Amino acid sequence: MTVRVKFFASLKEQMGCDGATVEIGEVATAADVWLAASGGKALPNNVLVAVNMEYCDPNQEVSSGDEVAFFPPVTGG
Amino acid sequence: MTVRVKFFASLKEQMGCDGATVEIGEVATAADVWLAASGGKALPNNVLVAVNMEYCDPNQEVSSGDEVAFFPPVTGG
Amino acid sequence: MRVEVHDTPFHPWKALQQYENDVIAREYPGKYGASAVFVGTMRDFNEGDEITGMTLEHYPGMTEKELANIVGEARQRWQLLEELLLHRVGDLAPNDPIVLVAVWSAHRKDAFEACRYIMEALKSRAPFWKKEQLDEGYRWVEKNTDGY
Amino acid sequence: MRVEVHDTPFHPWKALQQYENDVIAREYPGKYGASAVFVGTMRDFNEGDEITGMTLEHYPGMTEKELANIVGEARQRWQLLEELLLHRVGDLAPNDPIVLVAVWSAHRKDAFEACRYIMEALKSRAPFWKKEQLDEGYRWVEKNTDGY
Repeated sequence: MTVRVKFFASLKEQMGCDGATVEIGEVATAADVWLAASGGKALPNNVLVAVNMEYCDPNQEVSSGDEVAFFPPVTGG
Repeated sequence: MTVRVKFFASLKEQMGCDGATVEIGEVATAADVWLAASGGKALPNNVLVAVNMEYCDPNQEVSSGDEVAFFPPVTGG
Repeated sequence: MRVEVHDTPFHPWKALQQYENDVIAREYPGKYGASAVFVGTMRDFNEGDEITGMTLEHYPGMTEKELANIVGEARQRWQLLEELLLHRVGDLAPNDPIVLVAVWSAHRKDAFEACRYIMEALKSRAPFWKKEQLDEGYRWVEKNTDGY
Repeated sequence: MRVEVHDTPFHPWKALQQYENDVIAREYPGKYGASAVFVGTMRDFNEGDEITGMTLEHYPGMTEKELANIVGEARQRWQLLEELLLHRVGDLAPNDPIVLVAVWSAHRKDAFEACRYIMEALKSRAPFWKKEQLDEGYRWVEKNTDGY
């Protein structure tokens, strides 16, 4: 299946891009998506994960067409 | 000695005046001033007392020329 | 610190705009990260009754002094840059602003807590008294409710 | 409820004036006894360093959704009449407003607590990121401090 990946802020700079389209097996978690998108690096502890613009656990399964976002701790306000 | 008495809000209406000049003996508390000004009625529990625009206990002694104010619970804001 | 008792209507947001332009931005440029504001406005109801008007009495001299004491206590307790406190007296109509409390600080915790402290202390200590106009006659408000 | 992300400067007190005229006074005449407001403003210092500018990044779509979630939670928890939440993104200079949170309620306890709740939840959950411009280079702010 195909999912859309997004990176924000310092993570975007570290990854060198703001996102990608990732091809992955039919059963995959958000953490699996990270692995595929980052070329095999482990998901850092403090990275936040959102699927379809809702916060979720890295172990949440994703579906085809999902938007999976990874970003550092938020610092607004 | 002479002290200046002031009443506010509902107390002013109950007393029928906003204040008075009271003649009283040389040693007197704020509660004594109330007694003199109210014609012998006891000071109600919920009446607040201020001497020279500072809150004080009814048992505080007053001095000649003091401004002694009595008023109900405050309801501003 | 600016503390004022007004016997005519004041405009909270305009007063804030002006105070920030005239005092805050000029004296503390780049330093005020946090402003907390409370505005109390006259309602047309209280304790189940319709209120058509209100008269606010105060103790000239003591009121201003007590308000300044309260703001002074907040300054001791929290790190504040500036404070603005306006309170209405006289005859009010529903929707008229009654009170404005504004504090400026570097940090939000100080701003939030000081603003609320000033407001609660004012409610329990500042010598103001509200007389409510009802459809028939009037009544003195007997006691402010606790705000914590 | 009005929630907006602005990529150009907004004016907190003017926005409040306008929202109160257009919405609050029209829809809730006589009902709003209490308004609590917080404004966060860009400082020229942070963690001991001089900050000359700031860029605020966000996650379009999710940011607005999460802000609306937060205001919705506050509505569940406290009795509120209306809420206004504005947040800046893009390039900011010192003294630029970053965030405005305003709530209107019948009573002050609800207004104070909901305003602070929204602000703290926003700080910990709304997807915004600050990049600070220093004299030499820039840095991402790593973490917001706790405000309670």
